[in-house]
Amino acid sequence: MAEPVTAESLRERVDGFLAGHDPAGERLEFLRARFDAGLAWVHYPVGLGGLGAPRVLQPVVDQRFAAAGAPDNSPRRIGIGLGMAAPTILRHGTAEQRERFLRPLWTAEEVWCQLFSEPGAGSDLAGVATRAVRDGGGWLIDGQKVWTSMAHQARWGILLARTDPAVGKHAGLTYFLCDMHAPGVEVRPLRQATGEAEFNEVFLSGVRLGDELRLGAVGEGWAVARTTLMNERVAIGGAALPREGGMIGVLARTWRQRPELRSPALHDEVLRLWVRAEALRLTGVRLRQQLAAGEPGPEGSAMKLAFAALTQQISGVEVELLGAEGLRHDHWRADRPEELDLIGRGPTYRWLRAKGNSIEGGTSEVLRNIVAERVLGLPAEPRSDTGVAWKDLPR
Amino acid sequence: MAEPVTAESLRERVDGFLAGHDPAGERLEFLRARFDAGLAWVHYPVGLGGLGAPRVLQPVVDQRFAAAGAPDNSPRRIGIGLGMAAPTILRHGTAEQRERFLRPLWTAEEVWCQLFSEPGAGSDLAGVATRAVRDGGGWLIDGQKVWTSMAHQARWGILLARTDPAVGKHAGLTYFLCDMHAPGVEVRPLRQATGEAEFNEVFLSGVRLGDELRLGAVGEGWAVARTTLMNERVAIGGAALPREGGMIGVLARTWRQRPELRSPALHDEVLRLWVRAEALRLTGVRLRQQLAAGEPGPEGSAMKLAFAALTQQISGVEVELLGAEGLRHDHWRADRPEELDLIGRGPTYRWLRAKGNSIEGGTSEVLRNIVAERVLGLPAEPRSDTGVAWKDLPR
Amino acid sequence: MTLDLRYTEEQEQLRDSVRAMLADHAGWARVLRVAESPEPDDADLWRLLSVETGLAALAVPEHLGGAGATLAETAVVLEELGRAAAPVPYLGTAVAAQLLLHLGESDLLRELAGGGIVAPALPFDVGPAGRRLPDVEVSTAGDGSPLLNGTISGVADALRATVLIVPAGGALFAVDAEAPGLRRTAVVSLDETRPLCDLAMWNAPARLLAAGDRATSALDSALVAGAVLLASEQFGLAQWCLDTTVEHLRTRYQFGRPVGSFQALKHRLADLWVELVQARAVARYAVACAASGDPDARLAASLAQAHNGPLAVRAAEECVQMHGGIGFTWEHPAHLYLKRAKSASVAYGTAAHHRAALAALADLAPA
Amino acid sequence: MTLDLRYTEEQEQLRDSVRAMLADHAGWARVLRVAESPEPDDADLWRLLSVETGLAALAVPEHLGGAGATLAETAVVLEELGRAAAPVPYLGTAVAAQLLLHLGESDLLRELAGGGIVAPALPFDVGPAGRRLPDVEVSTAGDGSPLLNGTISGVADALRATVLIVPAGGALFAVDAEAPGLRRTAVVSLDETRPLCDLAMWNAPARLLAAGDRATSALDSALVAGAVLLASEQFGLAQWCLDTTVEHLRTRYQFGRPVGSFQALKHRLADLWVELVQARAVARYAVACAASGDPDARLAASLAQAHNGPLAVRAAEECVQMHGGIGFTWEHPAHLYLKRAKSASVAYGTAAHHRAALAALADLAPA
Repeated sequence: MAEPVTAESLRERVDGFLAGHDPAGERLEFLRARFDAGLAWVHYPVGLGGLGAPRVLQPVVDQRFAAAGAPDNSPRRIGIGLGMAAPTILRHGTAEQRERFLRPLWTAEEVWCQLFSEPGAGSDLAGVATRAVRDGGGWLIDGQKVWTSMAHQARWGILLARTDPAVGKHAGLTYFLCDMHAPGVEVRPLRQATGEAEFNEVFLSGVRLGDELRLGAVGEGWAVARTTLMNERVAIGGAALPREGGMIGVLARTWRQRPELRSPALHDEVLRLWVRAEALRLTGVRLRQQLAAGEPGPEGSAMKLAFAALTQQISGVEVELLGAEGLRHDHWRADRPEELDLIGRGPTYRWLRAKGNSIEGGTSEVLRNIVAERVLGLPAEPRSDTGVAWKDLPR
Repeated sequence: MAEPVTAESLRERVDGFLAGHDPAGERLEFLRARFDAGLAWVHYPVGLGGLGAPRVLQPVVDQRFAAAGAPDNSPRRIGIGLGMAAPTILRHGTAEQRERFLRPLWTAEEVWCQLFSEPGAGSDLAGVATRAVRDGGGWLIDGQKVWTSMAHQARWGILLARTDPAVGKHAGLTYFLCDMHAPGVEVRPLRQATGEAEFNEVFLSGVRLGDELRLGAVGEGWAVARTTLMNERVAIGGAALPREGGMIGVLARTWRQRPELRSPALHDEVLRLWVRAEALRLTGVRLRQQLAAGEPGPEGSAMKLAFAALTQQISGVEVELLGAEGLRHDHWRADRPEELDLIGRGPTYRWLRAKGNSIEGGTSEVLRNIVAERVLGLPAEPRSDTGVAWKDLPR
Repeated sequence: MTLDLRYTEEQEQLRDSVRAMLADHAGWARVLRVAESPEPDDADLWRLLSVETGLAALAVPEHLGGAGATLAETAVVLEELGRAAAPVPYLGTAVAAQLLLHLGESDLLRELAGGGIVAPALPFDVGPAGRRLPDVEVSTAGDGSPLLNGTISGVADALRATVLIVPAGGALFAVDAEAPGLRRTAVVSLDETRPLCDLAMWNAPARLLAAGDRATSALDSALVAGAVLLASEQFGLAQWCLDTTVEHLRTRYQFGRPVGSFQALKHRLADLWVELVQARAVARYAVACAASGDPDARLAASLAQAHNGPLAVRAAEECVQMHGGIGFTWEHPAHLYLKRAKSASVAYGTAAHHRAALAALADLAPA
Repeated sequence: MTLDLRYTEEQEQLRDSVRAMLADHAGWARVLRVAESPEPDDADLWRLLSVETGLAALAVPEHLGGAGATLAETAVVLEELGRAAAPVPYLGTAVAAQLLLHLGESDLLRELAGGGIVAPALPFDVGPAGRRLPDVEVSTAGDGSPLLNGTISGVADALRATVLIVPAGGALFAVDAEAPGLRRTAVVSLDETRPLCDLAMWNAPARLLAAGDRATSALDSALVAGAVLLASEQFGLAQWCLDTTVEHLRTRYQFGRPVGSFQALKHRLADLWVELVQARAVARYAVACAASGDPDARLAASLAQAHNGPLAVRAAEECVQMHGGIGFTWEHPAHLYLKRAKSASVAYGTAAHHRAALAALADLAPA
């Protein structure tokens, strides 16, 4: 491994791998072999699915495999594992934990979910109340988590729990890898305004976890969770879309194809939204160019904020444009979709679902705080929750 | 005075007064006599220009005098005296102070100004740094005030000054009536973005004020100032206007008279603004009906907030509608206007001057805080400035 | 301007009693159950509002069994129904009452006052400004009586109606809801507290109510009344959203302090309140004009819709957002208000349609 | 999409050196003095930018005395000039350079590269979208040379120009600024850092530069370049407003805490930053398209103006408001930026004009 990895050498490696492994063969076997060959995530260490290569070279590998018709690891389905659990385990896990968890995570044999948010701790994530108490050599977990997507499919969950309520809220947290098949874990679908249940509530009642499932030191949970959250924000951003590739395209097509619906006032509204959508798209193009050049910037936060506001407005105008026709909904069944799809259903669904875009993955309010303080350097507000034991905080 | 005052009895009183005093005679003599007859501000006490009558009856008197062609006391010119100084002197003044100041205030013989804001204390008015130190039987004043309209015309100023920096910021204030002709008072015009100098800076350097010019007890300045500020907010609201009577009328007329300037996008913009202007006008109509019925509400704050935003937007669209023609300004002379007139000059003047509407008389930000806490009952923010001596506050 | 925009004391009393009644009989959990059910509305609540209290026929004269009040009182009830997102066909019935009053249709007014539901058979987005009426054809039966043929999509408050008032061929007809050849199909609706339906008529027997100018003028006045009354409902809905959000933020703690103490939220709610203050004024002005036959009524109606339609949506959106995750769940009432606000913003003409109407009414011609 | 929207290393170095130079030579106090003076611009600063550093002729080829760079570098200079609200006729000169490059007018390009000011004689609101050109008539002198007659109002960057490029009768002419029959009248302008003037021509002798399609295409490309370059200036101006406001709020204390710690202001500035991030992307895209002759250039120019024009105004408005009283005084620079932003929002077509242009370019036909 003394030689530096280059795009060229990677292509050669993939071709060599493909010579020995039939992309049309057994899927899991192929994926495991790809992992073992260091061609899963090339920026991960050797032995853990990678080659210690620069992250920007990953697309070279993915494109080569895709061109060969190789199976993928259904990356959207295992997004939480890939985007949040894996980097956290890599950074904070023991050798045994990395060895045990990363391979089945990447091959999608084991789906992961995130057990952070609670009914009483949403924006204030460090305020979680779920307790973890020492129990022999392990831990006993009691509490309730909420907004857990994929919990009903997940084998493992990344869990933030309070191990010491008598110290400040950040100091009393510990991070665990929660066995979702353990007795005492109950997953209930959580229905949302769209009628669907994308998310779950997870009740943890006397759940026993061995100490080998603790990630990082006792009391270091917040530091570990920050790794997770940082990666969550990087992960959001989505793929590069062509012009009118997103929700604005639906509105633009309706405008074009249904001249009888048009009105002058909505014309300017559609144009304003088109301008904003295209501006946001170009912002994404520029951000991806920066990332590819190894110059990451804080613009991802801008994109999430703008995306949430924009999808809400575009879908709102779409309903207005359609008039009474736009008030017809497809169904209120409590479906359990695994992927967010703002295009697949009708205008009312889009409009309702988009309301979640400014809440999930950090509310727009929390994100504005972060931008103001970390990007702009504005001073923090006076805190009411520092220097106070968690148990004494008003709730 | 045992009989209750009614609209009818007031009309009779005015007619009786007019029988004895020629409205076409000497102006000041007429106004003094009107004051002495209790027909100045009828809700003030007998002997101080009033009759202890309900405030809602004042228009009856004013209309009767106006119909007779009687001179008025140029109420807009002495607005600060009428709206702020007078109610404060009435409530907190000694008998001597009321006797000395109210009559020449009402007759406009003595113009008043307000010496509250400072370069370092704008939104945070209670943070004023102007010092008042005991000096024999009186006081020695040093400091700088800003945004003082009419200071260059004023005989007296209402002054908020710090008498004790070692206690909390609200507790260390005392209220004075400042002799604007006293040595050490220097008034300098303050030029604003419009080029004009409506306001002044006032430098107070070793100004001596007798103790008889102190209004209220030492250390009670904040409570006294609250009376002043409460009356400032009541005073803002303006007169009832007909539809399109305000700035929207200028825009609407330009739209009608200059069809060559029109564009579809601006059409909807003009209509949106027209809707908001008319909504605000109707809100004022309703508020005045409530006030006339003796049911004051907090809607005045809503009107000030909405008025500021609306005038800014209307004038902005007016400039845009006119295009390059809208970029022509009339002059940048440092005039000293005594009244706010958003209509009299051109579009660029309107647009610039309207920027001040959300700053003067309490910024829109401060007003939103007040609405949120006092009208909606939302909790206050954690304070950083209570329980701390003023001198120890960061500045 | 001599119209009084305040509420009378009687109106305040009416509001208090309606609010108390709805608190008992239309709590949001019940509203949600009705919305989830296959029932189009809350039949028990409707019985309470119509037969038992006469609130559904406030504006019907006393000699026809009504309360002899005016649109202004009807609007107060609608403010409260908006606050409750109550699933009852009140708005459509009130609009029908205006139309029937205009025509002096005593029999139908009496039926309405007796608890019957009379519904205007109009697409929900047709108003004094907005889309055109659908084409319904009129033919003649052997006995010379009229028969109607055509479809009308997206009609509100009609699923349990006993009588439909159908505009067709420039005239107005009454169609019995049980008439042969009339079919109502429930629509899966964004707002299930006021679900829509589609009407189809194949030679449906009808009774002529009015034709020509008389029909046009009755329909116009009904559409204006609809826009006016809806503005009050929207104001009430928006007020609920503000009140509920304020209450939530006063009691929800994050970061060791009440969420309502965070300034960014406070300022947004203050701005919303500023809009609400104005929404009440424009709604009351519209009601006062319509109730008194003021020539400004049409302008006032479009003004009220142009202002209050978007405001109610914004209030509901802020309500969802400021509740955070909980406001996005099915088991919290916010989504009921969100959906009703959006549905109402389209009803009787969208804000864009009303601004276009104002362009003509206020002499602000297009480019 | 293969256009690179990032800045090159050379461009970053260019920016650094321009910023340093402007910090030394165009501090706001000096800008204010120039704006207050009867002088139309800062002649010393212009000499520095043109004769001494060649920055005014960046895009002119080296063999004509220029720097042989492109629009993309010119745009970086304009970002910095926007940051400084610098009172120099840079934008007009850069637009003239594009036009002359299109026509291959070596002599005028050489004059421009030598420090001459060549100004397009266009009303400031004429752009690729926007108002029509004024009518200027062309007649012929005894010797057959053209004479121009007419008036052009509201022209920017022309008061000290040595040569004017005048569109007339479908053709383009060069008019010497000292030509008999040409009169320039300074206009009292909202933005005195870029004051306008009126041009009047009575039989002003002119030289034909191009006619027919060649003239049209040169003018089009110049107008697109104007809209594109201005978007970068607007971005730079807006960035100054954000930076200055942040700095003020970090250091200004009220209520015992930095004003910048108040959440409502923080959120507004975060939102402004979100817009700025996008403003940079659309400006860079427009520059990349125009510099490379991409067929999307016209759309990109209108997109950039539709986005960045209003954004710069909003940034300047927030800057004034968040400075409170001090931001409203003559002795604080905020008003210079406020006025320049508003003036620029009209230049080369207003946002409304550009949205209308996008309707055609993006196939979104009107109602």
